[in-house]
Parts: sequence; C-alpha cells; structure tokens
Amino acid sequence: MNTPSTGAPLLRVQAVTVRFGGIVALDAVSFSVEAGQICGLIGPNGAGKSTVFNCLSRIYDCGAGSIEFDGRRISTLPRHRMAGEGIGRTFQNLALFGSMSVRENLLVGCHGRQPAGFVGALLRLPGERRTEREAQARADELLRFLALEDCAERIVADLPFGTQKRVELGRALCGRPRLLLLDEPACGLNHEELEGLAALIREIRDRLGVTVLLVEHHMGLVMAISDQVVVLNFGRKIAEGPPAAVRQHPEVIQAYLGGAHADAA
Amino acid sequence: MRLVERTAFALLLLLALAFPFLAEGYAVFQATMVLSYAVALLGLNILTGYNGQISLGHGAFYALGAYTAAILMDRFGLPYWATIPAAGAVCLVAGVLFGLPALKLEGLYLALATFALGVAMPQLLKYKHLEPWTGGVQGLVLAKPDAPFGLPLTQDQWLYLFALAVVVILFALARNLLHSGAGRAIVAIRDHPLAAQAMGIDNRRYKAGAFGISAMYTGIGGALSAIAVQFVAPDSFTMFLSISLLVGVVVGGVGTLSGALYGALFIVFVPTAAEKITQSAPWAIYGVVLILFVFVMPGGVARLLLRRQR
Amino acid sequence: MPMLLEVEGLHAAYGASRVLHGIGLSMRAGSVTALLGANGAGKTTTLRALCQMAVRTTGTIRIGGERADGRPTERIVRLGVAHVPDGRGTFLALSTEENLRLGAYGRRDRAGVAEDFERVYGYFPRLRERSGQQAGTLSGGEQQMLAIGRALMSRPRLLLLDEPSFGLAPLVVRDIFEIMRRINAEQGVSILLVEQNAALALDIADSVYLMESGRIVLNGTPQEVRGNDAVRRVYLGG
Amino acid sequence: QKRYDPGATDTTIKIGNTMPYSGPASVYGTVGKSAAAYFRKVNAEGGIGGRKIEFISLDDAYSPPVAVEQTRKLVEQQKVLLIFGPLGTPTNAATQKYLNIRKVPQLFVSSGAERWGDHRQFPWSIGFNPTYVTEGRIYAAHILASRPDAKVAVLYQNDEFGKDIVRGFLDGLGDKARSVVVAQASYEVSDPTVDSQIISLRSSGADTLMNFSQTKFAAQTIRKMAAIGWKPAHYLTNVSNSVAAVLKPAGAEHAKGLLTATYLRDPSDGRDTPEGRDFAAFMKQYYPEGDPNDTLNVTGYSMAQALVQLLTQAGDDLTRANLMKQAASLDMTLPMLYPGIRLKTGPDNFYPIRQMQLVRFDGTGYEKFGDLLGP
Amino acid sequence: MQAFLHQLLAGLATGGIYASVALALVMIYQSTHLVNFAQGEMAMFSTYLGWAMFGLTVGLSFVMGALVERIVIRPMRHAPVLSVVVVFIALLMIFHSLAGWLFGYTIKQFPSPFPERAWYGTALMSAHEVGAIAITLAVMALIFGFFRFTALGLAMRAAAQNPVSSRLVGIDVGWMLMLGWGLAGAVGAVAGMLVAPVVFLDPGMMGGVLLYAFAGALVGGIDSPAGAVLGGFIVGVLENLIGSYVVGTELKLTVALVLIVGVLIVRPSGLFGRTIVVKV
Ligand SMILES: Nc1ncnc2c1ncn2[C@@H]1O[C@H](COP(=O)(O)OP(=O)(O)OP(=O)(O)O)[C@@H](O)[C@H]1O
Ligand SMILES: Nc1ncnc2c1ncn2[C@@H]1O[C@H](COP(=O)(O)OP(=O)(O)OP(=O)(O)O)[C@@H](O)[C@H]1O
Ligand SMILES: [Mg+2]
Ligand SMILES: [Mg+2]
Repeated sequence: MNTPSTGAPLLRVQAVTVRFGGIVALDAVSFSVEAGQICGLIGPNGAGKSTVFNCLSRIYDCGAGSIEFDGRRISTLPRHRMAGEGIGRTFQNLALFGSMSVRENLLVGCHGRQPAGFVGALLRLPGERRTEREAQARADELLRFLALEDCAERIVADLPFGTQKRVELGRALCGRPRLLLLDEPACGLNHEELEGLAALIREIRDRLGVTVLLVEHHMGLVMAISDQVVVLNFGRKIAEGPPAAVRQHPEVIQAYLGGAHADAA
Repeated sequence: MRLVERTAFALLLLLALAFPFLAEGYAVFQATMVLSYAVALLGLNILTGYNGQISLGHGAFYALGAYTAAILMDRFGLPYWATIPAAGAVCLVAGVLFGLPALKLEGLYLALATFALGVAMPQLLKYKHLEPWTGGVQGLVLAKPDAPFGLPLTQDQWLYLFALAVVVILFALARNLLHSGAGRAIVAIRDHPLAAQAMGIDNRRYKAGAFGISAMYTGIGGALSAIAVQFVAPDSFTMFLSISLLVGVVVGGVGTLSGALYGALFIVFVPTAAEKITQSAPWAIYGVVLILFVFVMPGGVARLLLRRQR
Repeated sequence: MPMLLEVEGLHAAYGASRVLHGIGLSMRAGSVTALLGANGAGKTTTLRALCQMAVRTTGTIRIGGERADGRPTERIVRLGVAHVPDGRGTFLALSTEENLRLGAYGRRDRAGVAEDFERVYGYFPRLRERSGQQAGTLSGGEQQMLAIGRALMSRPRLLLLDEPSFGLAPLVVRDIFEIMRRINAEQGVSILLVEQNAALALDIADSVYLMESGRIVLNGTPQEVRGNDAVRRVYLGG
Repeated sequence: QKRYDPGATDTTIKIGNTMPYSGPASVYGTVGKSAAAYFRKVNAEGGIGGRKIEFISLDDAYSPPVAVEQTRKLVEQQKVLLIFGPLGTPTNAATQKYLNIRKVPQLFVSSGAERWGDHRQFPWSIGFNPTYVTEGRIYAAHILASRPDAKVAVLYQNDEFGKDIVRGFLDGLGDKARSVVVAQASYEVSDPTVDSQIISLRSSGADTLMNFSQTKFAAQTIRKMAAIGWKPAHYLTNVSNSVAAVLKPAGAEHAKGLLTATYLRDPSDGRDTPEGRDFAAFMKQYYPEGDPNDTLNVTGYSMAQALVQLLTQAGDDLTRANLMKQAASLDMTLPMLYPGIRLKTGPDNFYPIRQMQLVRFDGTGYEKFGDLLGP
Repeated sequence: MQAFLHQLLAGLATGGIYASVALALVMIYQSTHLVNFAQGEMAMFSTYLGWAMFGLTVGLSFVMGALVERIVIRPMRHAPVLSVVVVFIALLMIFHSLAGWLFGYTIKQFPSPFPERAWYGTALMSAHEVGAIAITLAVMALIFGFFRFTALGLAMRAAAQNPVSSRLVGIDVGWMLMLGWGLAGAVGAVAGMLVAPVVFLDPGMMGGVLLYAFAGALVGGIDSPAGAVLGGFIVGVLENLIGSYVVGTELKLTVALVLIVGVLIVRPSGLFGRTIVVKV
C-alpha cells in the first residue's frame, strides 16, 4: 500500500475550478506531482495557492475538475478520509488544538491511520491499548526528530510561533502521510532558521519518503529545494517546470518576482 | 496516577463507603442524590466540556433515564438494578439520534435546539397517547429496593452503596475514554473542528458518539435518582433541571472529571443553604453565590484544586 | 531632534512567565528603527508592551514626551500610535472596507479619511477589488495588506510593524518597504520595525536593536550591525 | 395523660410544611406565609394548650425531588410531628408514599387531586379543599339542570389540575358529554398567552366556556374575550376566582356575569361581615406585607384554623396515630368558609370540604345563587 | 376562513411580542457576541420599574444594563464562555427572585401605552397589538441604522468580535460593552412594556416569551434586526397555526420547535443571518 504505483504521478490535479461568488479563485488548474519530489507552488497573494491545498484536503469542493492521488480519484471522498489516504497538511494560519500539549497534538495526528473506537476506549480493550502504545511511540519519535522534546508537555497555545509551526509539521507527519502539504512553513523564520527548515524538508523527503507540495513566498527556499515549481496567478497556472526555468519565465517575473528578485532571497 | 493521587483517591473512596454508616437516613438519601447528579454532570461534561457542544437541555435525558427505569420497574416488573443498563442503553440511542441532526448546529444554535429539547420533554411525557406508560401528569410511584442477601442495611444505605458502585464504574470508564485516542479526538473537535477533520477525525461520528455517551451517563443518573426519589412526574424534569446541570458542570469545572462531584454537591446543597439565609428571595442569594463562585473560580472547583496540588 | 519614544527598564510577563527583562529603547521622531532577534526573543512582546496589549508590564514608556505606561491600549493609540500586530488582528467577520474604516476610528476629518482610503487602495489595489468581501476569507497575504492599510488609515505618528512582510509575495514586500520609505520621508512617520528579513530591514533603518531572550544585546547603526559576524551569520547569511 | 410522638413536647409542637416559594408555582407561596402568620397569632395568644407552634416551612420549588428531600429533612432532621398544608399535586404525590410508610400525618394537602382522600391506601394523608373532580361535577350538574342543550368549549391547563377538573366535568355530563362539549383546548404553564386557544374555541361556535385555567391565564382569557367580543356563558374555576388577583386586573367590567363555584368567602367581597373584618385585621397585624384581598391568604388562614381545631381536639395525646384519628372526626365550620359550608370528615371520608356554592360576579363582588352543591 | 385569518393575525400579534424581545437579544449579541439569557428577566424587572414609576423606565433600564455590565460582566471578561453563560443564569435567578420579593407574584395589570379605542384597532387586532408591532418595527429600523450606518455601531460590532484589535484602533472596548448592555436594557424595557399589557405583569412574565424570542432571533438570524423581527413573527404565526390546525395545543410547542430546528439545520445562520466563513 505504501509503494506508489509505477509510472503514474502520485498526485494529479486536473482542471480544478473554484469560485466564491464572483471571484474565480482557481480557474481550470492542472498539474501533477511525482512521488518523491518536492514541488513548489508559488504565486502572488490571492493567486489561489491555499485554495489548491483546501481542495486537496477537501475543505473546498473542486468544481468540475478532478484530483487523483496514487491513481485514485479522491475529489469526492469525505474530508476526514484524506489523512487516511495519505495526505497530511499544515495550515497557513496555524490550526493547532490550543488546549492540548504538544504531545497530545501529535497523538491526534496519529488518528488518521488508526482511528479509535468508543467501545474499545471505554473498556480499554487490548487492541486499544496496543494502538495507544504505537501512537505514543510514533509521537516520541517525531518529538525527537523535530527537537520538540523540551516542550512536549507544554500547552501549545503558549509557544512561540515558530515552534507552533514545527508542532503542526510534526502533527502532520504523525499520520504517516505520503504527500505532505506545507503552507508557508518559512513564515517568520530568520535566515539561520530558514536553512534548518530547508534541511528538514529534504530530510522528510529522503528519510521518511514523503512527497512534498510546498507553498512559500521565500524564493530562496523554494528555488533551493524544489525539484519542480508550479506558478499560479489569478487562479490560473502561468508556468511550470524546474526552478531555474521558472525563475527566468517572463510572466513569472512580471507577476511575482519583480525585476531583481535577488533582494527577496 | 501519581502516588499522592492514588492515596487521596483511596481515602476518599473509603470515606464514601463509611458514610452511610455514620450519617442519618436523610443525609444518606441526599448523598445518593449527589451521586446521581454527579453521573449526570459527568455526562454533560463529556459533551459540553470536552466536546464543546453546549447543551441546555440535558434534563431531557435525565428524564428519559428516570422514566425508563420507572416504567420498567412499574409496568414490567424489572428489578431495579437491571433498569440501570436499560436506561443507559435507551438514552445512548436517543442521544445518538438527537446528536445526528444536531451535528449541523453549533454554538447558540445548538443551545437553542437542546433548549427546545429540554422544554419539550415534560410535554412529551404528559402526552395523552403515552399515558399508559408514563402515567401522564400523575407520574409513577416506585418501590424502594431492599438490600439483597439479607444484608443488615436500610434501604437508604443499600441504595447509596449501589449508586456509589455505579458511579465508581462510570467514572473509571469515562477516564478510560478521555485518556484514549477517542477522547483526544473529542477534545480536538472542540479545539479546532476543521483541523480535526484534516487529521482524519470523522467529526460526525465522534460528535454523535459523544452525544450518545453523554446522554447515556445523564440517563443513568436520572435512573438512579428515580429509584432514590421513588417517584417520577413530568414536573420533576423542567427546564430548571437542565439549567442546574449546566451550572453544576461549570461550577465543578468544565473539562474535568472530578468536577462532576463538586458540581453535584453545589446543586444539591447551595439552594438549601440559600434558603436558610433568606426565605424571601432565596434564588437571589443562590444567584449571588453562583456569581461569586465563577468569579473566584472561573475554571471551576476542580481546576482550582488541581492547581493547588501542583 | 526630539525623542518620540523612550523606554526604560521595561519588563513584561504573560501570567507567570516573564518574557522581557528590562528593556531600554529610544527613537527619534521621524526615524526608522529595526528590532531584530531570534524566534521567541521577545520582539512581538516588546511591541505589545509598548501599547500595553495582552501583557503585564513595568517600567517607563514615553511617547512624544508623555507617559504611556499604565494607560489602556486605546489611550496609547490615541497618542498617535498604530500597530500592525503579529497575526494581523483582522476583524474577520467584517468586510474589508469596514476594517479600513475602523482604522480611521476617532478621526473627524471626513475629507482626510476619504483621501486615505484612496491612498491605501492605491497602495494595495487588491484591497479595492475585495472591498465588500468578508475579511476572514481574504488570502493570508491580502489580510496582511489589510492590516498595514488599517494602520495607515489612522495617520499615525509612530508605526509599530510586527513582521510586515509576513506571508507577502516578493513583489509586494518590495512595495511595502517602498511605502514605508515614502511615508517616513514624506509624512515624517516614525517606524519601529520587527522583521525577519533582516537585509530589507537594515536597508531602511537608521538604527537597529538586537534582542536575545528578552534583553537588548546590541544597538547601533545598520552599518555597525552588518559588521557584526554573529548577526551576519544568523540574520543575513554568508 | 400526656403522650407524645417526635415533634411534640410540653411546650412546643413542631409542624413541617413545604411550599413552592420559588419556581413556576411561586404565586401560591403566600398560602404558606399566611398560615405561618396565623400560627404567630396563635402563639401570641398563648398557643394551643400552652404549647407554642413551631412552624417550619421549606421551599420545594414545585419540584418533586426537592419536595422529597425537604420533607425527609423535616421528618428526619427537624423531627416534626406532622406535615401540614403542603401545596401542590406532583410534589405531594412524591412524598405521599414516604410519609405513609413512615406513618407521619400528611394533613390538609393543599391540592384538589383525589389521591388525598384515598384513606384505604394512604391512611396517613388527608386533603383539604374540594377536589377538582368534584368541582367539575358541580359545573356539569349546573349545566345539565339549566341548559342541557348548551354547546360548551373547554379551556384547561395541561397538568393534573386541568385534567382532573375536565375529567370531573365530563363524568358529570355523562352520556351528554359528547353532544354538549364541542371543543377543548389546553395550554402549558410556559405558554406566553392563550389568545390562540380562545380564538379556536370561539370559532367552534360554542355558547358556553368552561374556563379551567390558572390565575394569569384566566385573566388573559377574560380580557381576550372582551377584546374579540365573545360573550358566552362563562364558568371560571374556583382556583382563579379571586376578585382582586384575577378579575380586577383583567377588568372587572369584562368579568361581569361569570359563574364560579366557591367554598371560601372572597376577602375583597366580604369586607363588611364580621368574619371578613377579622380576617382583614389579622392580615394587617400578622402579615402586613401580604395582600389582604388575595383569596390564597384566606386558604392559608382557614387551613391553619382547621389545624388548630384538630390539635385542640387531640388534647395532650399528641401522637401521630391520635392526630389521624382526630383528623378523621372533624366537624366544624370556619369563619372564612362560605356560609353554610362545613368541614366534615369521618373514618370513611377523607375529603374535608366537599361542598361548594355557585356564585355570580356582579362587577364588584359575588352573589350566590342556587343551593349548596356537592355529594 | 374568518377563523383562520383571525388565528393568523393573533399569531402576528404574539409574534410582535416575540420580535420585540428578540430585538433586545440581537442588540446584546451584536455588541457582545453573547446571548444574555437574563435579558427577559431584566426586561421584566424594568417593566416593574415602569409600573412603579412610569416614564423614566427606558432610561433607568439603560443604566441598569450598563451597571450590570460594569459590576458583574466585566470582571468575567477573561473567563470562558460557559462561565459567562452561568453568570447569565445567575442574573436571571436574581432578577426573578428579587422581583417576586419586591413586587409579589400576583399578576398586575399594566396599562397599554395605546388608547384602547384607537382608529387603527380592528375587530381582529386590538389597538395595542397594532401599536406594539409598529413600535417593534420602528425599534428594528433604529437598531439596523445604528449598526449599519454609524461609526459607533461599527465600533460596537468590532469590539464584540475582536476586543484586542479594537483597542489597537483606539476603541474603548469597556465603554462599548457597557453601552451595548445599556442599549440592550433599554430595548428590553421597551419590549417589556409592550409585552406586559398582553400577558400581565408578573415575575414569570418573560419565561415563555424568552424561549420564543430566542428561537425567533435565531431563525431570522441573530445578527440581523430585520431577521429577528421576521423570525419573531414566523414563530408566533407558526405556533398558532400548528396549535389550531395541525397537532393541537398539547404538542404545538414541541412541533414548532422541531420545525425551527429543522430550518436551522438547513440554513445554519438563520434566514437572514450572514454566514461567517472561517478560512484556514
Ligand atoms: N471563502 C472564500 N470566500 C471568498 N473569497 C475567497 C474565499 N477563500 C479565498 N477567497 C479568495 O480567493 C483568492 C485565493 O485565495 P488563496 O487563499 O487561495 O490565496 P493564496 O494564493 O493562498 O494567497 P496568499 O499567498 O496570500 O496566502 C483570494 O483572493 C481570496 O480573497
Ligand atoms: N500568550 C503567551 N502566553 C505565554 N507565553 C507567551 C505568549 N506569547 C509569547 N510567549 C512567550 O514569550 C516569549 C517571547 O515571545 P515573542 O512572541 O515576543 O517572540 P518573538 O521574538 O516575537 O518571536 P517570533 O520570531 O517567533 O515572532 C516566547 O518564549 C513565548 O513562548
Ligand atoms: Mg495562502
Ligand atoms: Mg513575533
């Protein structure tokens, strides 16, 4: 189940259109992501990047188009099935469980793969205990991986923004996703922390075998780690390709990067 | 549990066991009522405190549990102990059935829907086509169970001990639930429903489930109270009951297990204490005491005690 | 030049956890000051403390010579302070336009307000397109523009910016820094800037403070700070 | 020779009571307060046989579980000799079995349900006022006698009170019930108004309204009927026939001509009788904050007088058994009982007051017509 | 047909009552984002004040509302919502109990502010009922205009939604909340004086009304004055027609409530309410 079927891309987005009243947030957007890639998704503010994510996690309906994941059409599944299918995500504006500790947040992340039943929980049946042990082990592993051990028992709401972002990442990884959607993970990080993040994302791909779809405005990061970049503008795809090609694309420069984008890096 | 907690818990249990032999019948009866409310509050807390679904009408499930027990005893001659699981089962089903459509409602809207349930329940109990079972406005009078096996206990003592056993079991189950994956899912839904779904939590299922379990607990509380009071009538289950339950949850401590007990003590004893202060406007006193309580302990008694411990 | 902002011995705490330990800051009127520091150093808390928002503080704060500490937030704001808070502080259920109107709360000069509306819409044409939309549904970057626009609507003397480039596309970041430069130069608005993109911040700042764990550890001109190796490594790269 | 059960001593008699001082039936709380005032008067005048009455009246909020709790407190903690004049059907139904098992007298329950007269099953309970069923029968008898072809609409409160009185009424009509009653409508105490019910009843074409509703709703009915110009023959239940508390607020001119059955004098009406003057003086001295025109205060006053008579009869044998024996052998009249009505019990009759007098409201007070009615 | 029409109009008349109380709920919701369950009892208390000293009532009720905010609600500003709800419940008890103690539980007649035989009264609707509806509509228009077109109204809405940001733009949030409570108290007093002549004045006067008003406000949309008024009318009419023609009086409340909840399940923010989308 964990081995991607050969040939076909892991994720294929086809002619997805999303409208809010008069606003066309996505206009027949199509692209695909190969397994094992890090794919950057960039574009000006309001271009529709987060909307793509919301379609992928079924928070929005993707109109006429379709989304295939690992060869299966997922654009009609209920929202809560996406984690089980192997799509994990973080949120642009943080969506943690504020009253819980870091560890508990990660444990909830394990839910996608091992949903818990009421009867088992009430009576503490052996199956339930085993699941719990496994979840705890997974959480411990990720706490170590993300260097969150020190604040494992702290309530997330009190933590600094950067740490909260890492907790979100850990929570998404707990569900053992095959595709990880990261919405602006570099926001609010300084230069040094950025480099750490780049290394971390690479490690997630290489060590955990997770394909990454990355929305980010920090060009330095995107260009450095992406295998492929998709560019949106006003809900339409305007360019796609390897980073080096995309950064030379005149329309991308005009709409997004500006003449000398060096100063943004 | 840490050692301190364990010993404290053991001591408390011992005290609770000794209580009926130290106090007079009336106090034992009151204590039984406290236990029955505690179960009900625990149920409401699972829903409102842990799952974040406000219910202003949980008295309806308390009533349903009480009536289930009463009807089974009175009309079908079931022994009292068998009515407890039956009441739980009936309320579980009713809770899930109510919880499913209520899934679409949040906050105030859910408050209204549950409020409506609380208002409608006494009227349903009076409904003429149900009278053969419910006894209509007259209600049903029940017999109090004797202690079994010829134990030398009064009815009050025995019923108290029985209720205590039920309470201990139900608290243990609730603890299991809340410390499991399902429990975390329930809390996650409260904190951030959308993120919970993104983590693979089926909100519908857990919310309906939480509603069911909550109703089950509250129904069992109702059944215990019916057996203790030996009487059920529509007038026993007015809106005021639902409101008291909510008050109990908040005073005890939203989202805490032990809060149920403190809340139950509050709703049983403070009104009578207020009456002692003045008979002219006892509820004004009650209201003032209530406000002082939430001023001093906005997180409830249980949270205050927890903090002291740390 | 008179001092616009003077801070001495500023301590701040959230409940029991102390975050700032005696900070001193000063800003001349019409200057741009950058505040740098690592994650969790206390930059946000410093800005919050300056307007007594959500933290307990001790120490003195003078704004334009008047004591500001101990005043409630809204009265500090009336001294001419505008704050673009971290997390943007959008009024999610109100429309974009209503958000901007609130920025001008308390202003009586209708003509001036209308002018400022045009100015903000000129800076951020996207906001004009979205003027009737519920602000909570704006994209992250659009909300950031809205937060900056809202702050400008009050015609402040002192602008506190908490990571203004947060979530904005490179072109817009450039525009924003250009806007800051302009309002500073043309209207003499003083700016206290917290920004992770240190290279940009140093470009427009006259003076820089560096924070570490709730303390100011360095204060100097951009040139001096650029010359500091540690700063270069952490904030500028290379 | 003196014999005592708990609660009685040489110097005191402890009497317990529960009342809905709060909750949906708060309006009746004044019954308990007027009774308490009467005991103050008795004590001030030396008590009964030298014993002072200690009257402990607790709030049951009209909630059965609370009533059980309070009653048990009275019996087990306060150790009262008896429970006197507790008000409300559901609350007392809840305590009845307990008190009977404990063999504690539940005297003069202030409720019109029939269960208080069921002396075979509940030998320790006894009621006071005419039952609602009796009252319903009285109206039925009057209709059958005066206008057997009447078309009757019934408005009732959907609780034990309303249902009992309707039951008595339909019983009384017997076979004729089907042809006579053309419409019924009920309301809940929580309903804001009964306007809709009145309109429905009117549109049934009825020429007679049996108004079995409680005070507030009775007043609403009277006013609404006037507003829409509906003028059927109007029978109003005894529960709501207070001139001061119902008819005046509703507009006395609208109430003119309505019929009701009564067993107490209306205080605002009987001011010029010696009994009425006594009552007014009593209210002024012992219960000044109460409304001297409220019939409910007459109820409390009269019940207390009946109890005093009963205790006097019991003499020094203040055992619970003797009290019940005395309760089953009362025969007296009370000052504020409607002239001619007697309070009478026997070993086979636990309904102390069984008669009522039909009266008609003339715009200021009641005038009687016809004979005393009742079994 | 005549009877049906009459029921319909009677429904509108009672609906007007619900609508007037619903407006008080909208007022408090818009300015605090909470629904004050004690609103009805506070209105009842105000009405007693009106009964005791006519004329000043609305002003006094404003002060009473503002004082309650200042003394009881403000210290709770950091407390969880449920605790605040419990404080509302406590307030409800206090006002109810105090009214019973001070004024007694027997019903009192409350004079209608409208002349009994006014030209606009008809055989089907009394002058008071017509007048009450007119006043309710006028209050609705005022509230709508206040929140929609005035800077103060906008500031009040802002303060309710996001107090922290409101302070940052210079809004005195404490003042706004106090004002909101005061205005809600005043609107409640008007409602009370419209309700009392119909249901008679007693401490329990608002018990039933509040439930229907709450339902009406939510059906119409708790953030919309027009919606709340419409909701009040809908509830009044629905309740009457169901009671008279569908299930009879015994179950009318139950069925009406089921229908209302049904509407809300289909339209979760009410008929006129705005759906507030929360984006991630
Ligand atoms: N629920 C909604 N209702 C109305 N408009 C919406 C809604 N959600 C998004 N939009 C609009 O759709 C457009 C795309 O938004 P989206 O959040 O996808 O942008 P984005 O590419 O993620 O931008 P950013 O980089 O600023 O986060 C925006 O202009 C936004 O205003
Ligand atoms: N609401 C809060 N409650 C408790 N602690 C807090 C709160 N907000 C911040 N803190 C703590 O205060 C410290 C300073 O946080 P602050 O947000 O000021 O840092 P910062 O310099 O702005 O960092 P960042 O770059 O992440 O924005 C952190 O350790 C954080 O954990
Ligand atoms: Mg986005
Ligand atoms: Mg910060």
